[in-house]
Amino acid sequence: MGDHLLEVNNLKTHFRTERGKVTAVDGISFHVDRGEVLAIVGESGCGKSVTAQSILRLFEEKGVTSYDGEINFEGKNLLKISDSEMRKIRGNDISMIFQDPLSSLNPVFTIGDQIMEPIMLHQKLSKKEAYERAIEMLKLIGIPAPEQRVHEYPHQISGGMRQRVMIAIALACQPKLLIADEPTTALDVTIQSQILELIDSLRQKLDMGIMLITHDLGVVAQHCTRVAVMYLGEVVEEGDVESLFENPLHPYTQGLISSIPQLFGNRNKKLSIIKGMVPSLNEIPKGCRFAPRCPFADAKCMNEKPELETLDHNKRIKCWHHQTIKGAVSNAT
Amino acid sequence: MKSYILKRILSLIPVLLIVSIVVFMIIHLTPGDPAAVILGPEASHEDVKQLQEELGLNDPVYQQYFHWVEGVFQGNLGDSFFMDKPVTEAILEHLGPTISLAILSQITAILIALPLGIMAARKRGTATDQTFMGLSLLGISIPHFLFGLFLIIILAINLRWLPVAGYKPLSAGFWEHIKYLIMPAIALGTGQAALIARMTRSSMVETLNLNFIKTARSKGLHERKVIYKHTLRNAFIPILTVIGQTFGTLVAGAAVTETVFNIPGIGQLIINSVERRDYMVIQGTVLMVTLTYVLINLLVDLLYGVIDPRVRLKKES
Amino acid sequence: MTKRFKKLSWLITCLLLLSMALIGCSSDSDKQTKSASGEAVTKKGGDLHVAIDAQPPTLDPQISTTTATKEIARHIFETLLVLNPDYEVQPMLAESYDVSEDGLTYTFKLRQGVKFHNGKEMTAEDVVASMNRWLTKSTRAANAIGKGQFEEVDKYTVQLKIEKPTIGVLDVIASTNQFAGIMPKEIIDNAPKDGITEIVGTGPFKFVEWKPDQYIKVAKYDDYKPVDAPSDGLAGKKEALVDNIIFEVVTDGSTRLGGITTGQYQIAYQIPSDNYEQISSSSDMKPILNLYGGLSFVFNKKQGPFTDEKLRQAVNTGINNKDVLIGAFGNKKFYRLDNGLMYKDQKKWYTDAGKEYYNQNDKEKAKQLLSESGYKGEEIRILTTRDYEYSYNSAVVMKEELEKIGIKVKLDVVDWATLTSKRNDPAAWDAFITGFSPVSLPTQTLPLDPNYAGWPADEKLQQFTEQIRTAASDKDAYAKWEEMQEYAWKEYVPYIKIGDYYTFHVYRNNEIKGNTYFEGMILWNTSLTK
Amino acid sequence: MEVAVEKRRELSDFRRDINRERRRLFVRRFFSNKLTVTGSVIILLTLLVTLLGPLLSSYTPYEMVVTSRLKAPSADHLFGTDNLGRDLFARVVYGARASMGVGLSVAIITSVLGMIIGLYSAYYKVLDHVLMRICDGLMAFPAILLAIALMAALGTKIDNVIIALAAVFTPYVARVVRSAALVVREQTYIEAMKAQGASSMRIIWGHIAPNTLSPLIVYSTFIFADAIIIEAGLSFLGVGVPAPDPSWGNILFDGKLVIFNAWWMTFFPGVAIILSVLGLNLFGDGLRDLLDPHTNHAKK
Repeated sequence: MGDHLLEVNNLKTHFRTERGKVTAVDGISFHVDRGEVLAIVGESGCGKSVTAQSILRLFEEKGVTSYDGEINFEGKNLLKISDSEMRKIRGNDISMIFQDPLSSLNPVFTIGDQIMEPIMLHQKLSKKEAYERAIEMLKLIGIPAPEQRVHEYPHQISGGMRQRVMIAIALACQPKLLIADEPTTALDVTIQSQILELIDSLRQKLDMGIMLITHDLGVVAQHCTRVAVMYLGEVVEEGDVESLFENPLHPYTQGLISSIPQLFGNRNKKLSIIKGMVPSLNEIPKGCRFAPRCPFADAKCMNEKPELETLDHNKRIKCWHHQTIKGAVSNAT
Repeated sequence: MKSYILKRILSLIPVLLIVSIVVFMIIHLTPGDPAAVILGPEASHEDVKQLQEELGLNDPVYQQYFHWVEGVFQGNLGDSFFMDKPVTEAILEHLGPTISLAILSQITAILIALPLGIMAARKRGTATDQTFMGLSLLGISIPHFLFGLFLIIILAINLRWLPVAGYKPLSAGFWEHIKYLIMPAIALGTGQAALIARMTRSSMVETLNLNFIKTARSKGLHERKVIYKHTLRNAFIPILTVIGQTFGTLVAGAAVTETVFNIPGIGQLIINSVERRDYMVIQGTVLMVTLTYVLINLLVDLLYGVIDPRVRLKKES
Repeated sequence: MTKRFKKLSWLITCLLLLSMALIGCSSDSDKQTKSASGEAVTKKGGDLHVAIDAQPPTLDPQISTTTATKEIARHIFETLLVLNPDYEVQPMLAESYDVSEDGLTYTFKLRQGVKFHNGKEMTAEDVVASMNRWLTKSTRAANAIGKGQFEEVDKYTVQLKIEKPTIGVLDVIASTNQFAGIMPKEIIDNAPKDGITEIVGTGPFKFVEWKPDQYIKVAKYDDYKPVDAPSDGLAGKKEALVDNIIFEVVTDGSTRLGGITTGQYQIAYQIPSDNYEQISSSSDMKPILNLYGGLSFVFNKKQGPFTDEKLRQAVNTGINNKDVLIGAFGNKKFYRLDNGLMYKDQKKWYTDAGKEYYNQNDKEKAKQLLSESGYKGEEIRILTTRDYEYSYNSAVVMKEELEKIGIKVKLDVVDWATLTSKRNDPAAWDAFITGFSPVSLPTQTLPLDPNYAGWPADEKLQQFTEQIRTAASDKDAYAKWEEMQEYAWKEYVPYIKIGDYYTFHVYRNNEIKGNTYFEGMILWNTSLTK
Repeated sequence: MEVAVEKRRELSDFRRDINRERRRLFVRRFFSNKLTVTGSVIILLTLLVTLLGPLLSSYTPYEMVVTSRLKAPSADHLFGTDNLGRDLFARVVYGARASMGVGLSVAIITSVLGMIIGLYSAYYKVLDHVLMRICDGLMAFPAILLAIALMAALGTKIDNVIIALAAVFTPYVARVVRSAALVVREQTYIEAMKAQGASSMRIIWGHIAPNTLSPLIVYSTFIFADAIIIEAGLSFLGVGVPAPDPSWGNILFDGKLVIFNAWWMTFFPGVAIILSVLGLNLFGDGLRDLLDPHTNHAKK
C-alpha cells in the first residue's frame, strides 16, 4: 500500500471555535493513484472541502487549526514537513481548483499575472518566459485570443472562462495531483461538462491523479474511477464506481443514489429522501453517526461506533448492518 | 474619466456655497468685532466706533457677503484686518506647518497602524488580536491634546529631549524642523493610527476570508506575499478611505493640538481668527479647508481606480 | 512573517532609541558649553528669543492699546518725550521743550540728524504729521490735552497750541500706552484708513519680518543715533547690543514656561503666577515682577440694579478684597491691597484718600446697606472672560462674596472679543471685571470716563475732572484729585478697585544681561552672554 | 379546525423559542466578549458616579478655600485641590454630570434628528439632494472647528454646547440612517407595499425605520463618546461648559496653566475622560459586533 501517489491515514482536522473544539474531519483514510480520479461525495457540511484543504494545509491559522494522522504524498508526510517545504509542493506537485471561479480569482490582478505567478515561483522562469508559458496554458485550455486575455481582469470574462483560467493556474506547473473542489457547481450545465471533459483530457495528457470533490453523483458516474462517500467527517463507504453504484452497501450511500432522478427508467417511482438534517459538529451522535437518520438503525447503532471494514481490496464500509441491508435495498430497486 | 472628475468638481459648488453661507451667518451672529480687538482693552469707545466705520463693518451683512463672493470669483479672498496682508498670503504662511505636521503624523499613523492591523487580522480572535484592538480603542479614546500634554511633561520637561513647543520651518534645517514636530505628530498620529489599524484589521479579516486567498495559498505563495500582495491590495480601499479622511481632518482638525504645541498652522489660524474676529481670514480659511477636504476625498476616489480595476473600468464607461 | 515583523519592530525601536540618544546628546553638549565657559561674558550680537503671550493686532503704536503692540513697538518707534522710572518727563526725539507763560503753547526743538529706518532724516513735517494723526487716533489723548494741533515752526521745531491751559500735557505725550510714535510723513499720507502698512520708526531696532502667529523679527538699526545722556529706563542712551530680537508668539502660558525652562527663549512674558516659586528657586532664571494695573469691578450705572448707589456701596462694604485677590492671583507677591486709583508708584498723583471705605469686609453693614437699597433679588450678571484668567478667577470669588451678602449672581463667561462689544450694551450686563493699567493723568482714568462702559455720568465726578484738568497748579490738581478719589470711594462708587496686581516675566539670567523694565520690557542695552 | 389552532400555537411557540434562543445567544455572546463587558462596567460606574455624585464627596465643587490652593492629593482631598482651593475630587465627580450629560443629550438629540433627516432623505429623492448637500457642507469642515465657531456665536452656555455639538454630529447620523434606509427601500416588499397603496408615513416609520435602529444605536454610542471628547476640547479652549460649573474639559483648562506644578489637575480629569470614552467605545464596538451580521465572527 505504500506506493500510492497520495495516501491519507486516519486524518483528523480540528478547529477551535467559540463553542469549543470541533473535529470537522474525524479519522478518514483513502488514497489516490496516478492517473485515477477519486471522487469524494457527500452532502454539504460533511467535511469534503475540509479534507481537500487539509491535504494542502490551507488552514493556516496557528492555534485555531490542528491536524492528526498522516497525509503521505510520494512517501512524504505532509503534516510533518516544514512550511517552506509545504509551499514547494503547493501549486507545484499538488494543485487545487475551487468551487466559485469568480471569487477564487483575485480581482485586482490580470489573468496573466495570476497564471504567471506559480510558474515564476516554482519553475524559476523569467517574467518573459512565464508570460509565454501563460499564453501556452491559455491555449491548452481552449481560450481564444490568449494574447488579449492575459491582460484582462477576471470580472471581464465569463464564468466558464474563469474556471478555465483557474484550471490553467492549477495546471501551470504540471502537478502530479489535482484537487478539484466542486469545480462545476457554480457553472451552467453545458459548461459543466465542457470543464469536466477538459479536466479529464488533461489528466490523460499529464498522467495526474485527481481528487474530485462533488455532491453530484452523475458527475461521479461519468468521470471517476473510485468513490469515497463521506458523512459527518467520516468516510462511510469507499469503492470502485461501478460496484458502488450497482451495489451500495451503506444506507447513506443508498439514500444518495436513490435520490438521483432517473432519466431512463421508472419515472413514477417516488424519489426517496434522507429524512432529517445533518447534525452539527457539536452534536455528534454517540454511536454510528448516521444512526439518527438511518431507517435501519437499532439500539446497537445508537450506542456503538462501527469501524471501517475492508471487504475486499477496493471496497470498504462502515456500518453494523451492511450485510442485512444489502438485500433489503437490492430488493427495493 | 475626465468627465467624471469634472462632474465631481462641479458638484463641489453647492457644497462650498452652503459652507460659505453658514460660515458667514455664524460669523455675523457672533458678538464682538475686530475693531475693538485691534484697539485693545483700554481703547475708548469713540476710537472703536471710528475704526469700525473705516473697516466697513457697518455695511449690511448681505452686502458684505456679496462683496466677498464677488471677490472670491476673482480669486481675491480679501485682506486680513490684523496681518496687513491678503488672506491668501496669510493662509499660505500657515499652510506649511500644517502640511508638515499632517504628513509626519500620517506617516507615523500608517507605520503604526498597518503592521498592527495586519497582525491583528492574521491572529484574529487570539489574545494578540484582542490586545491590539483594546489598545487601538484606547488610542481613539485619548483626546489628542491630552496625549500631547502628557508627552510635553514627559519628553520635554522631565527628559528634556525635545523642545516644549514651537515651530521651525524646513529652511531652518531638516532636524530643526522635525524636532519640533515629533511630539505633535505622535499625539495626532496615535489617534489616527488607531482608526486606521481598526479599519485595516476588519478589512483584512474580510478579505482573508475570500476564496482567492485560498487560491493564492494553494499556489504555494509565501504567506508574506499572500498578505501584502493579494490581501492588502484588495483590502486597501476602505483603508485608503480612512487614511484620506484622517488626512483631511488633519488639515484643520488638529486645531487644539496645534494650540497646545504652538504650531502656527491652519487650525490655529482659524481659532485665533475667531478670537480676533478677523472675518475675512475665517471665511477664506474655512473655504480653503473645505475645498482641501473635498479634494482629498476626490483624490482618494481616483486612487480607488488605481488599486481596483473594477472601479477604474466602471468609471471609464 | 512573525519573525520578520519582530525584526522590523526591533529595528524601529533601535532607530527610535538612537534618535532619542542623539537628541539627548545634543542638548547635553549645549549645556556643557555653557557651564564650561563659566562666568557670563558679554557677547556681541546674536539673536535674542522672546516669547510674547499674544500676537499684537498691529504694530502701529498710535492706534492700539494692547500690551503686545506696546512691547514690540517701543523698540521700533520713539516719542518726543519719555518717562523715566520715576515717571518724570525726559526728552527723547525732542532735544528740549518749552511751555509758554499762558500754558497754551508748547514748543519742541527736535534733535538733528535722527534718521528713520528708511534712511530719511526726521524733520518737523514728520513730527507734525505723526502727532496730529495720534491726536485723531487716540481720543483719550486728545481729551486729556484738550483741543489742540501741532504745527511746524521750522525744520527742527514744532509747536503744540491748545485752547485752554491743561495740566499733564507733557505726561500724555510721553505715555507708554497707545503712544505717540513718530513715523515718516509719507507713510502716514499713504496709509489706508485702517492703519499704516509700513513699519518705519527711528528706534534702535528696525522692523524686519512678521510671520503671523509665529514671530516678529526686529534687527539692530546700524544708523541709530542715541541721546547723549545716561540710560535710565526709557530715557537716555539706547544701544542695540544684539543683532536680532525675535518675538515669538506663544499664546499658551505653560508652553512659554516650558520654553523658558528649557532655554528655548531667553525671555518669556506673562508666566502663570503659580509657577513663581519654581522660577525664583532656579539659578538660571530670574522673575521680573511688574505692576500690571488695578483689578477692578465695574458697575453698570446706566441700567439695571447697580444704578442704585446704595447697592454699589453695599458691594464695596461687604467684599473681602484679599480673598478675591488670592483667588485671582494666588501668590501674595502678585497683589497689593491698596486703594489708590492712581498707583502708589506714581508718586506725583498717588493718594490713599477714602481708604476707610476700602476692603471693609463688613458683611453685616453690607446687608444693612442692601436692605436700604432698592435691590429686589434680581440676578446680577457679571461679565467676564477666560481669555484673561485673573478676570475669570476673581469673578468666581466675587460671586461667592456677593452671594454671602445676599445678592444673586450669574457669571456670563464670554470670549474677550465678545466682552469688548457686549460691555458697550447697557442692557447686556450689570458688572464686569477687568484690569486697568496705569495712566499718566487721573483725568485719563478710563472707568471715570462718562463715555466708557459703565457710564459714570455723574455731575460731581465730571466737575472734579474739569477742575483737575484746568487747575492752576499741580498742587491744586492733586488736592482736587484727593477729593475726587474720596468721593469715589465713599459715595458714588463708580467701580471698585479691588487691588493692584502684578504679573511676572522671566528671563534667563545666565544667558542675557542688561535688560530692564519700565511699563514693559526694555531690550536695548541688553546683550547675550556666553 | 382544531388542527389549525394546534398548528398556530406550535408556530407561535416556535417563534417564541427562536426569540428566546436569540436573546440567550445575544446575552451569552455579549458576556463572552471581555472587552464589551469591561466597557459596560466602566459606563455603569461612570453613570453611577454621575448620579450619586453628591453622596460621594463631603465637599461641594464650588466651595473655595483660597488659602488651600493647589494642594496635592491627600487623605483630606483625595484628588487634591485646584487653583481656587476647591476640592478636585468633588469637581471631577460633579464634572461627570456636565460631561456625561452633554454627551448623552447630544447622542439622543442627534439620533432623533438624524433619524428623521436620514429616513426622509432616503425616501424622497428630491429632498435627498438638498439635505445631503447640506450635510456634505457641514461635514466638510472638521467637527471641532464648527463647534468652536458655533460656540463663539451662541455664547458659552451648557445648552449651547449641546446645540453646537448636535449641529456638528447630526449630519453624520443622518448619513448612517440614510444608507441603512436606502438598503431597505430598494427591497421588493417596499415596492409591493407602495403598489398596494400604503401611506408613505407607514412605510417610513413602520417598515424602514426599524431596520435602521441597530446601526443607529451603535453609531449614537460613538457619538456619545465623541461628544465627550469634543466637549473636553471646547472647554479646554475655554469656549465650552461655562465656569464655575465643573466639566472635565473645564478642569483641564484650569489645570493647563499649572500643569508643571499641579499634575493632578490634568491627570484626574484626563483619566476620567479617557475612561468614560474608552468605556463607550468598547461598548459600542461590542454592540456593533453583536448587531451587525457583516462583522460577525467569520468562520474559522
